[in-house]
Amino acid sequence: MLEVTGVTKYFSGKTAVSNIDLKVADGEFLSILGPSGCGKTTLLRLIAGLEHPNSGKLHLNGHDITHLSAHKRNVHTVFQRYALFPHMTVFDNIAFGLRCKKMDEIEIKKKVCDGLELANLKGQGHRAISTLSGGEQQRVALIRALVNTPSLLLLDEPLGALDLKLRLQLQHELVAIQKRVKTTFVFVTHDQQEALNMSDRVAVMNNSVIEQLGTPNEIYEFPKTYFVASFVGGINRLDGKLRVDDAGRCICDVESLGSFFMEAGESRTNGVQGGLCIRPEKLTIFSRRPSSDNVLEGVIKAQSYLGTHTQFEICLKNGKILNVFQQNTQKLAKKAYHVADKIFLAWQTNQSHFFADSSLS
Amino acid sequence: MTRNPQTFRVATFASLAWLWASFLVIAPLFYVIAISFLKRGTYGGIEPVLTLENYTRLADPYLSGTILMTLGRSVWLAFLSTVLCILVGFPLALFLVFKAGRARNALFFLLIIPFWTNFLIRTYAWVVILSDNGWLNSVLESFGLGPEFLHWLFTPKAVLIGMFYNYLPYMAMSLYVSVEKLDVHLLEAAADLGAGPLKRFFKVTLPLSIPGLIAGSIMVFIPALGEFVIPDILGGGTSLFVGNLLAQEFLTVRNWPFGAALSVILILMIGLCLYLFEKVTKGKGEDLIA
Amino acid sequence: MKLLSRIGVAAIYIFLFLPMAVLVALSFNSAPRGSAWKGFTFIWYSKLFQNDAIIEALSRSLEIALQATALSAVFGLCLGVAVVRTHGVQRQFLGKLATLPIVLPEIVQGLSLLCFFVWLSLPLGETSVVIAHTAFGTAYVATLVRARLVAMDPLLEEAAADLGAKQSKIFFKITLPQLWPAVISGMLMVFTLSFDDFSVAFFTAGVGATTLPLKIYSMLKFGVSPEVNALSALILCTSLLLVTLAFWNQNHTWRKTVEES
Amino acid sequence: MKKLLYVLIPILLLGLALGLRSRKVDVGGTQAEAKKQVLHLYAMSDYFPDQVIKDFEEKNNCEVRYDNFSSNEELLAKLQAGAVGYDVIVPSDYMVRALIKSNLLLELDKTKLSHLNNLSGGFVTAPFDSGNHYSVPYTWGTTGLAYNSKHVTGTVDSWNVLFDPKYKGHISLLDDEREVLGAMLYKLGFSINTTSKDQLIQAKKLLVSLKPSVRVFASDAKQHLLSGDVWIAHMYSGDAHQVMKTNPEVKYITPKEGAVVWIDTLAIPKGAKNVDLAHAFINMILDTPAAKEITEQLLYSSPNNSLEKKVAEDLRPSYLAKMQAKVSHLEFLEDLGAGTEMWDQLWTEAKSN
Repeated sequence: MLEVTGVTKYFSGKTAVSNIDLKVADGEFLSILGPSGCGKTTLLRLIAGLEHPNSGKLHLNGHDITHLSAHKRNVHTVFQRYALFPHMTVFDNIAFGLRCKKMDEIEIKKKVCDGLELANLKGQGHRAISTLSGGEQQRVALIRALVNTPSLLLLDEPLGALDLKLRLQLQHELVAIQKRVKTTFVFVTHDQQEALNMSDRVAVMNNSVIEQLGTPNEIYEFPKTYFVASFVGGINRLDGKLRVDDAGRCICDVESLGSFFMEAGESRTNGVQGGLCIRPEKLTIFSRRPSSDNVLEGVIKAQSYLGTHTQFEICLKNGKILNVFQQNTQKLAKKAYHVADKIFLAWQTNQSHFFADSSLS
Repeated sequence: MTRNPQTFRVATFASLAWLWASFLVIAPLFYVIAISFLKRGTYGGIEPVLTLENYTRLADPYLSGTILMTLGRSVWLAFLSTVLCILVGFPLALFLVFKAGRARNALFFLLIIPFWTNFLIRTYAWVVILSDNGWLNSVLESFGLGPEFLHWLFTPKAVLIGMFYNYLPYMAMSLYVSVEKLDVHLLEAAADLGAGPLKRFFKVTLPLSIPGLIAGSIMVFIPALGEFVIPDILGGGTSLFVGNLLAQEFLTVRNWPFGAALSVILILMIGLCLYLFEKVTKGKGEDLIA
Repeated sequence: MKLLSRIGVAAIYIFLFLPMAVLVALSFNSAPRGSAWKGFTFIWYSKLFQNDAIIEALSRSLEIALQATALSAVFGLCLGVAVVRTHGVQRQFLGKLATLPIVLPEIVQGLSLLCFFVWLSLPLGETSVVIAHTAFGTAYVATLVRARLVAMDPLLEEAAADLGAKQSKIFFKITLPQLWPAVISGMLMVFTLSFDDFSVAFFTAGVGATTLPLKIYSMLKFGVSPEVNALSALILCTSLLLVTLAFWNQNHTWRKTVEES
Repeated sequence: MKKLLYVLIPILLLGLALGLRSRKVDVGGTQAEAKKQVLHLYAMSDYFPDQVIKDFEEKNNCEVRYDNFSSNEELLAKLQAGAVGYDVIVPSDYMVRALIKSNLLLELDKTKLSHLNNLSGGFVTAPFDSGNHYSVPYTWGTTGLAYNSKHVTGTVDSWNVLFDPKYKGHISLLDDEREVLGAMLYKLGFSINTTSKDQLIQAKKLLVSLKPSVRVFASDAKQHLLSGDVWIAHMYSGDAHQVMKTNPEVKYITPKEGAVVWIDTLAIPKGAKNVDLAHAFINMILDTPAAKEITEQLLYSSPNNSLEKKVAEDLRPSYLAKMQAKVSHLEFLEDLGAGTEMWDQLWTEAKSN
């Protein structure tokens, strides 16, 4: 089990990672998701021992590893561009870590062969690194780290350099391998799909802090901050003011659009400025005003038919544009709506979120 | 010609290139090879008589001792200089790339500055430093290192110092360029996989710096093999190297055919070195060049 | 460990600059011979400017270096282009020949050219030195031109041809401007090499071709006058100034681009 | 800024070149009046006082270009290699013979040498060029040993001192095959002009045995003697006198077994561009004022009779006869003809050993 407590790291005055607390359970697949420059790679390097924190502690399986240098930790990394040694063969690359441990050469051979088999590269140990395709390099890098049976495997955007199709395929392979070897994976990425698809839990980082840590569902459906809501998946936002009515229900007053009910969020103070946020697929389009608590009136500005769903841009009365996805559940030969049609949008109260402005930045 | 102006234009360049190559590279070398098979005249000069004498002289048991010794001495000196340059130049290059930080560019420029003063003058400065009553001995004496004189000037030590001094920047720069290209992630990956600092150097940094090491070695070893000014000024002419021997054969003794034979042998030795170096880089470089 | 490596590097730099420090110090030493300090003086500098032999040798060196540089630029440009643009055996041969003068020791070049000049009965003099310097200078310029040409986008020339430019126009308007920086830095290199060359000139120099290095060599052999120290101190200062200027210039533009991005 | 540099540098270089061009003087002297004639002089370094050259330049409205060689053999090599265009060269006696045999010297036009009669009789009839058809003696001297009496004690009068282990590592020998092997031959009691292979091999062996003691082979050991690296130097008399002037502790002797006596001469090589000017130069040096200046500056003995009363005794031409009376074997080096090759070979062997 990895425990990160209060870790802070700054480079020449700039904070890269600020007071991070994180626990990763054994066998877990944890993703660290965030935009570039949020500090996720630094956090990874701190765990790997390639950097050392300015303050805070790191514990691995109960041992303090804060000041242990990289080559003495039982933590291995798959690097962003793989960092395969160009002057060695596939076999030598994979055997590198084992040889550093001065393992018996026969055992090394066995382990490397097992690893190659795991990565669908059976019998290709003699190949030179430069002859490998991107996907193969990625798998070699993974195996090179895995054969050392690390307590923790770190992956620094290992799929970033690959094209989309290969990426999807390798996502599955990676998860499959992880399930087989049962090693703890910490996976850094800026791609939300990847994070949601593969992880047991996701930590969303922004501005050197973890904004939210939870299962993919939690992250998507119950974002704690506006950043998380907007970074993971699309979001529509209406600026307004919070009001709590006599019945204790939360209401957001949006200027010139009306008032809307919403889930009781964290802030329940009257008069707080903030944003009412609804995901595009949670909105439903009606041609006539529905009998719902939350209804908006608008005009279709643009629509694109994408097969599984249709994407709409709806212009509201105050000029604000909302994105709406409608599942194409019915079999229609022509479009259900047209540009410039006047329509109504409705959603269920528990589908919306309110984030106070103070928590925005 | 109008049909293919491209080839016509290249032909113009090529003809000038061949003019240079044939007159200033090929012809002189072939001429030297040719006269190495001729006889010398009484007052120098060449007599057009074909002979192998100049080469058999090298195998002459009476003479070969001295000539071969000179060749051996030159190779040994060039080798020592190269090794010394590597031993000092490599850590220096590593320091410049990984440790120097902001001073990196400035320090690199400082490496080049010695090249801008005259080579002979730089070498002469060592005469002043290494002289019996020179700076080095006064420093050593002030440290209480023996009242008896330590000889530096006109000894093989002085020649080695001069060679090392003169060729170190070449080696350091060549290694610097190579080390600078090294992907830091590879070192991190090695550390991550459990390699300590020494292992990282020998398994990753060193093998990946081999192109620079070879280039640097060529830049040091080959000129050092033919060097004759440094041994002349700092060695005092008491132990001769191939370069001095060549200068002597051509400008004092005027036995051009024999000098030519010697230089043919020198060229062959250099060719052999280049071949070996190329083989080493090829072996290592196959997977470096995608 | 960090301190130790710093001390080591400092020691290397002291080693590299010690001879130069010695020369500068000696150029202000009033003792005419030997290394003992006998008091401060400027006399060697004023004597230097009155020493016709040294000034003469200096101007001879500059003259030879300039001529060799100009010739090397022309031949080097042609050779560089030829090496890249020819094909097959010719390309291979030219490529190998172009590196030969760089790898061969100077002494071998010097003596082979000496023999060759004698064979051609070319009188030894300034011309022979210029030709000899062109022999290696061409190779240096060609190496740089070749690298530049290989790195050049081939589409540029094709685009020009597509727009209807004639071959000669393409070369002078498109290719040459791209190669110009390589030619210039090659010329600077040749100038420095020629100006500093002793070995090749030692063999090929003749009547009235006493270059500065040759002069300095005979002075080294026959007793150095401190004027040489003054001269080297001046050369050192000039080069320090130039290098610092170049360094500052590069750093300055570098900082600017960083700030802009 | 960088672009500016690319433009500036060629302009600067061009300017420099043009500036130098305007300085440059035409070699042939045929084109314009403004262009000065040039006298190309080829001699050992520092062998002509600046003042003498300046006077000559002023008097004849010409420019003297002074190139250096470091041994007679180098002079021969360069002339053979086609260094055509020198007007005056300064070969030593035996080299004059070799140059004449190699057909490299121009016969002197004595009508242009009005001061020729200044030469002392013994120098006119010197065997290497009796009657001065090709050469005019410039200086003369001996080759002996200069030693620093601070370090070298006891009587020094023989080549034996070189073999004294006390002075190991403090000996310099000339970088000249004739002189060094000659010294060895003297030590062995042979003639310095021998072509006997056996004797030469003995001399070579002796030299090889001496080599560990030798610190440096130098054509000019003045600086090494003064710096203290060398205590005993195999040296030309004039150089020794120059050192003695700076450091009175230095003494000079001609060893009793014998020593080389030599005459350096002025000659005009074939292919000289300015034969008239060359004659004028030689004639001026034969004249008393220049000869006096040269002798006093260089401290080499003069062959010029007109200085007989004007310079120190050992610099006078008559001193040669006195020396020859004093030292048993004071010999001139002679051209060895075909024997040269063996000398060359043994010298090469000895030095590369």
